[in-house]
Amino acid sequence: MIAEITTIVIPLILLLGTILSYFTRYDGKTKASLTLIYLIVVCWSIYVTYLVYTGNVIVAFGEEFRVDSLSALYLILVSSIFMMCLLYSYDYMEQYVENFGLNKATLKSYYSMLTITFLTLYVMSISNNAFILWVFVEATTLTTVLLVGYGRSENSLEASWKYILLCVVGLTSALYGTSLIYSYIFNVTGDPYKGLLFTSIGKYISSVEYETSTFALLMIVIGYGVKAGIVPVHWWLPDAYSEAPSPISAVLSSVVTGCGFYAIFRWFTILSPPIYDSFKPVFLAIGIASIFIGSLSIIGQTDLKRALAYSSITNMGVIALAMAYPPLGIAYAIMHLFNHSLLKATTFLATGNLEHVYGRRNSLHGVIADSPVLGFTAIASVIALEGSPPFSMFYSVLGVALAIGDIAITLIYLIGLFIGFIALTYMFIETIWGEKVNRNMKNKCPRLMVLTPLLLLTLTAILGLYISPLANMCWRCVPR
Amino acid sequence: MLEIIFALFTLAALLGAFSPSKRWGHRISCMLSLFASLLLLDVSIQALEGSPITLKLLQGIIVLPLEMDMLSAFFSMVFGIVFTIVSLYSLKYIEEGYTDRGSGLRIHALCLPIFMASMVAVILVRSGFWLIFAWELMSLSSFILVVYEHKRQDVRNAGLIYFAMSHAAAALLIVVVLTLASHTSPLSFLYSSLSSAYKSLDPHVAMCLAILFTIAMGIKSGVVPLHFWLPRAHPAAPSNISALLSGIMVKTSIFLLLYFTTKIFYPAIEIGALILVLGILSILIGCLYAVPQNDCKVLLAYSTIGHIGYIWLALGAGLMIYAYSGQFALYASLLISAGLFHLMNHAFFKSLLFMVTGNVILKTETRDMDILGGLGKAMPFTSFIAMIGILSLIGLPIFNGFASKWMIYVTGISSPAMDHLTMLIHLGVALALFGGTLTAIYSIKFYSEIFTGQSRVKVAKGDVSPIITVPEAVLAIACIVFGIFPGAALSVIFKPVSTLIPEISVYTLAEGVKFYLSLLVIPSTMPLTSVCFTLLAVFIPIAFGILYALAHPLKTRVEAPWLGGYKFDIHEIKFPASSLYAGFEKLVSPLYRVKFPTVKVRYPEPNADKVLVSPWVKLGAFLGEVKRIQVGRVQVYVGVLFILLIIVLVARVLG
Amino acid sequence: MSVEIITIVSTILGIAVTVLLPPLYDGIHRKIRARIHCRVGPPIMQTWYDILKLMVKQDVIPETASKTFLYAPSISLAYLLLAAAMIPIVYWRTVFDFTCDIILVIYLLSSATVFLTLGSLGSGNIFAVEGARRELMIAILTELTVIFSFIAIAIRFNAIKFSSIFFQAMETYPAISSIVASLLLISCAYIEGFKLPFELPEAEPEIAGGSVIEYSGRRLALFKLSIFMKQFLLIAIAVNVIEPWSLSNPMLGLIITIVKVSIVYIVFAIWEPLFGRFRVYEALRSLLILCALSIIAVILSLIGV
Amino acid sequence: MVALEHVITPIAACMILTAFLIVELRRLKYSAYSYIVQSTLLVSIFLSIAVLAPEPHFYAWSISAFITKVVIVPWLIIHTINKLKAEEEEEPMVPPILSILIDIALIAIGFWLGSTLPLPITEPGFKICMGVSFSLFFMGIYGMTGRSCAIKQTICLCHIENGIHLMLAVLAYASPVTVDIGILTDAVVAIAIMLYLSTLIKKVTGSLSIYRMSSLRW
Repeated sequence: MIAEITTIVIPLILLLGTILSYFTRYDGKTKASLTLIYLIVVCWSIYVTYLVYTGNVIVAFGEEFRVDSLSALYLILVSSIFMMCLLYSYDYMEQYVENFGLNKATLKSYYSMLTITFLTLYVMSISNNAFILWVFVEATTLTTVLLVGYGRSENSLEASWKYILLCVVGLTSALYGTSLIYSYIFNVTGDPYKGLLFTSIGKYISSVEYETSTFALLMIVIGYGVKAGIVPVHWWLPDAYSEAPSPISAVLSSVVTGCGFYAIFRWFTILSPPIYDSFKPVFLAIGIASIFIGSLSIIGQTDLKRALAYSSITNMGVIALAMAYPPLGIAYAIMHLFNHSLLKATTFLATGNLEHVYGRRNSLHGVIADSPVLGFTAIASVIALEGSPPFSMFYSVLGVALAIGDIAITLIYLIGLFIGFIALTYMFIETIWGEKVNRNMKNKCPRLMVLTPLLLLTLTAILGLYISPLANMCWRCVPR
Repeated sequence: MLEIIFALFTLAALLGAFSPSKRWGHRISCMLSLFASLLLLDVSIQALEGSPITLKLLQGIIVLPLEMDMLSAFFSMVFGIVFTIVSLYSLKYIEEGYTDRGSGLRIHALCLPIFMASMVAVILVRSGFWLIFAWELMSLSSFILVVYEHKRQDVRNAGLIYFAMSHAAAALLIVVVLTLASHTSPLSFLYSSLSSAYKSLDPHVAMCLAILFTIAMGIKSGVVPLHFWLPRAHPAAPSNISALLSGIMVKTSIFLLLYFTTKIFYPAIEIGALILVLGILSILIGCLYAVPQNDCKVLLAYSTIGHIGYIWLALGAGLMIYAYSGQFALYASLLISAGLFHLMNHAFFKSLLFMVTGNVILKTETRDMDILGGLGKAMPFTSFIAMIGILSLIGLPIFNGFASKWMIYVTGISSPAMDHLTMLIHLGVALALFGGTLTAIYSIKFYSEIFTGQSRVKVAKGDVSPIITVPEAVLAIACIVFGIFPGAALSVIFKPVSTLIPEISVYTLAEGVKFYLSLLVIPSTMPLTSVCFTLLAVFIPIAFGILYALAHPLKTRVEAPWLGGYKFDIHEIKFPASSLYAGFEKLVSPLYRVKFPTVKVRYPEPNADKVLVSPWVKLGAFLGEVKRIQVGRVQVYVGVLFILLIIVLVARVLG
Repeated sequence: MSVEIITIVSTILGIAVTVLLPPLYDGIHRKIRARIHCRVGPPIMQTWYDILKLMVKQDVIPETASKTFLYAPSISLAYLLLAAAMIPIVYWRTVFDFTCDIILVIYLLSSATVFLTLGSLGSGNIFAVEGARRELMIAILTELTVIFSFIAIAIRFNAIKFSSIFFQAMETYPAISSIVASLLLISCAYIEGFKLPFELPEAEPEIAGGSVIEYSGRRLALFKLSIFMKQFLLIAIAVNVIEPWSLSNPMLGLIITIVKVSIVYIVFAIWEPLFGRFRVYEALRSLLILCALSIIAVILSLIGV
Repeated sequence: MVALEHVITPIAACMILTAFLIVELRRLKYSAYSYIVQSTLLVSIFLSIAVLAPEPHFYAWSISAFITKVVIVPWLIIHTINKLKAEEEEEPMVPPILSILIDIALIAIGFWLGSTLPLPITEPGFKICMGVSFSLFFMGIYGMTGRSCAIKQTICLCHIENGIHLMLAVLAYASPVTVDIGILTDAVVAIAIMLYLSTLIKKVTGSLSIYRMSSLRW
């Protein structure tokens, strides 16, 4: 029963939401029903997560769909962030379309695309099929690309073009790797389903020739890496993040980018040590490269959202670096993904508030004098994002260092983080504090928009003070 | 008890931040902090009397063990005293001085208790994980407090540099703790496990870790050449926060240094020598740079660097001697005691002086000694307290600064023969003595430029509110009491030291101190050759009393000062602080690398900026150009991806 | 007579000498200087007469004066008296005999300077401030010299308390390092006595008395006495290090010390008229030579010469 | 029975030829027509495998490929071209001679990879298919890098999709039909979205040149 609801009813409900929002008039009723739909999904995700936390695994359609700890974590992450972004979008998008001279009625397509993105991410996270996973990772790109270009301005179109081109081309590499492994396992076992499901790939992958499997996995890493935004294939990320509407930036930076790493986790948590070990140098290299390129690129930025986007690259690098140190590293990588998603979404929403209020994203000063709450939220979320206690990011930043356990690499890792930290903090200090230069608050910030980032921030603070459930879940994702 | 203290601090923060009236919230926050500090003091005194407290909160890997052993208890005692005073002081100070700020009071009410609690936590936790937690929290909360007046660009810059430096220290601390933790099995962050992990490490790695740790602590202590944040952050902060930063926060790192080098690492001569050399450098640079400053808080900040140098000198020498040979443990423990004693005294008089500066700022709203002056008449009580403060700072006999400095000199000079190492210690002592002279010079400048002479700012008569001055008076009394009865303090300090250096018992220390430092303790029998410090303390006041009575004039007449017959407006001929020691400054200007006489407001230490800050900023800006690989053409991006794929495929085919 | 009683007596004797003799030496100084100037000059007791006269005069206090102005002379004199009690002037040990008393003495001597300048600064007179700052700047460098000289002596005799230094000095021959250090101490004493060319803080023609400009009456007497005493104490230490053998007996020590110090003062008096006043920066720069010499003294003592 | 590889080789040769045409033809419509030809050839490869191998799975593959690649995608492309009245592509970034040389080099690399890359297939016809697939893939990506026109880039993407589809069919022909449907749906949707974006770009910037769109950088 639970399996059916999880795999059929909830996606259907989301599909209903998509259709409903597209074909009905954009008004209060639609908003309410959408909120209700999202709420149902959130509640169900929480329930499913609870079930998984207590030791159950939800399986449906002959293991085509399977909710284990990793899925549950991602599920709850996705649903909470979408809920917040939906609530945030109501007020934000109305102003946004006004700014770009669009009709308010077109917003129905926005909500419909948002919901279908939710659907794709939902299905992706419960899928146990390697190909279906790929299909839905690709689908997240396709559903979000029009959202990135929602403003229909030259910049946003440019960003979305880069986004779709790079992701679609890059992801083919992952498809190639997946098919290669499938083909080998099919040849060995003769069963068309053995090479399909992660649970059985894990059993048979050792029968695949070592060189081939590492090659195929390398292709997978590159492919999903494009999605995850790790150096050297991170190009689309700063553009798309900075040009998208803020709730979409939040979704992109947290769960959509995260799904690249989700797929990598899926693949790498089923591997046995000899294959995994050959990937340590790869993860180490891309991790360090991403950390440094991300951090250094923040220096001298003026656009807040662009700086945050580069910070995402840094954090993706942290995750990649952590992957180089299994098994502890994987657990902390998952935890870092979770924390980073929550906090990056918070930060983008908080920055979105500033954008909403002042109508621009650069050369702001003295925000806190205009609105203490907005200023506090922005600065607190940035500081939390950099791994200060008592927020949950602190644990994963430390945990990654713990997993590394080597002086030189730890030092490099921390130096990289440090650079990004200083650069980003500097930007936000200058923005939030200081003498007020811009006296023209264009808009008031609606209460819901103020509340959503604060709510997420509180959530991470609570997580930070009571980390053990998250830690347990992350630890359970790692094969022993 | 400990959890109650932390709970009180937390409650103070929450009530302060979220109470409906921000003024009352602030008051409640300060009062609760006061109670918590008093409780801390009480607990620490109990612990010093022999009932150490251990406590374990939470479970699993992140178990939170709190322990108040002798060393922590000693630090807690110092912290408790200063916290009590500062909480009381903040109550009125922030309200009076910083009323125009919107959410400032709330931020202050939120962060002050957190700052205090995190500093206490740093010295009480016994788990590396929670150490980092508390450390980061300390950096964060203090950063927010430092940029309290964030509208000013210099304050923000100072705050950022401070935050960056404390984060750098945290990063190094993380490296050390987590590298150690990753060598424990099963995984554990407890200090005991870290200690055994350290002992199992390769000696080179171990040495590397110890050096990294020392550097981390050096950053937080502000020893030269890692000090450049300190003369910015201290002046930028409100005075009560400066008092906490200078009086307490820099001491947390000294606690960790002492604790880690003795209990977790094994003693190493190199580390001791490193600490010693950093200490000597700090004394020299700190004192030299304090002399030309005309901003009184910058002056005090440099003075802090100098005094931290004294403490590091003593601890470094002690650790070095201890590592050299266990048979010199007595010397080592005496040096460490001297260092701890100076630490305590410095906490008292430096926070006192910063609070006094706060009084001055409240009245005049300036820190510029060029235009200050003559406040002795307007604020008699403040000036009296300031006098006690600077006499302690200089270390004149019968004030506490003397007792501890003298103990450092004596134990340093009488350290046993250890090849070249002894010479290093002796050199350190000689330079420390010279530093003492410089201390006198800048202290006199501080006092005389603020409290004597004439002022260019108009000051209303009447001292600041007694809620502000009475706490200061308490500290001033403490300065004198510990100056006259250093034995009382030492008997407390010996307990932690004897737990650090197990060869030496409290009794041996007391005997040693009687032998080497007959001046400081009250011996049970008083042979002629061993005159106690109290006698000294009695001699000077009596002599003074007699002489004062002698000097008391038969008849007094009050006249205008004689200015060579000219009629000046007295306010126009104030001697500016920035040229008070112009000749000397010119003489040593190669050391400063600045032109003298120079501009009105002197930035702290252009040298350090040139050498220590700007290269990094330039390097950062240069490396930041890396972002130009983001060329903006999608063709290039796809091309990179293309080449990457071809490389991987071809590499696969070729094996 | 037991050692204790000798010690007590010699300590009291030392204090008495320190209080009584310096004004007398100043008188000698003035007399000799006058003779060199082809003047008759005041009687040798003139400085004492001046002090006694000041003791009965009315005190004029500037309205800008702060409390430090009032207390400073007495406090500095108190510190110097304690120093006098601790320095072996006529006998190789004193009542206050403990480890590392030399550092305490350094501190006591500089405390006197600190309070004297605080007193001047407290007067609120710009000339006094000028005098005090000159005094302080000179003091930085002379203190450095004094510290290093003391350290050179301490290293030479491998002891850090006066009694053992003098005890050993009586047993051994004088070394170059300790003699250099002593000569440096004497030079510092000369400078601290504000004699030409270092008469900067008081500089009558220029800043009208400088640091003492506002002092009058009894306070002026104490102030003057403090300066004399500090100078005397430094000289006493130095000459005793050069010639320590007379310290074995207090009576002999008393006589010989007076003779030795007299010689030094006579040299001072002959030396002084040769110079005009330095400018401040010149004075400071020339003091650097002393600092360098003191470091050389330390190095000499380290290599055992 | 005719050996599979004998049937596939000429078809493969034709596909390479169409690939040339797709990438090099300056007129967008001709490019699109060549694409239709190529897709038809792709379907014929599937059919010939289905008949000759014999692998019944490939009937499904050929049907799905026909529907999407021969019918839907070309219709979308030609419709957009008509709507935007885009005759010629925007100025290419590589001179034609060099471009042809690069094409040849890429085809060589593709075939070399297809023949030497260790794969779990033994059938020589499949190996040729792999070579074709790599060549299509590389030329498609090259087309994206070397061309500036938005629609041309989209056609190149379709081209890549053809290569991928061929590769998928060879390697994972046994997989359930849902996988195939999912992947094809993605492909079609991606192309539709790109075409939609192209129209938007034309509307907003007045041209289809992607090369000019480089205001977002560092």
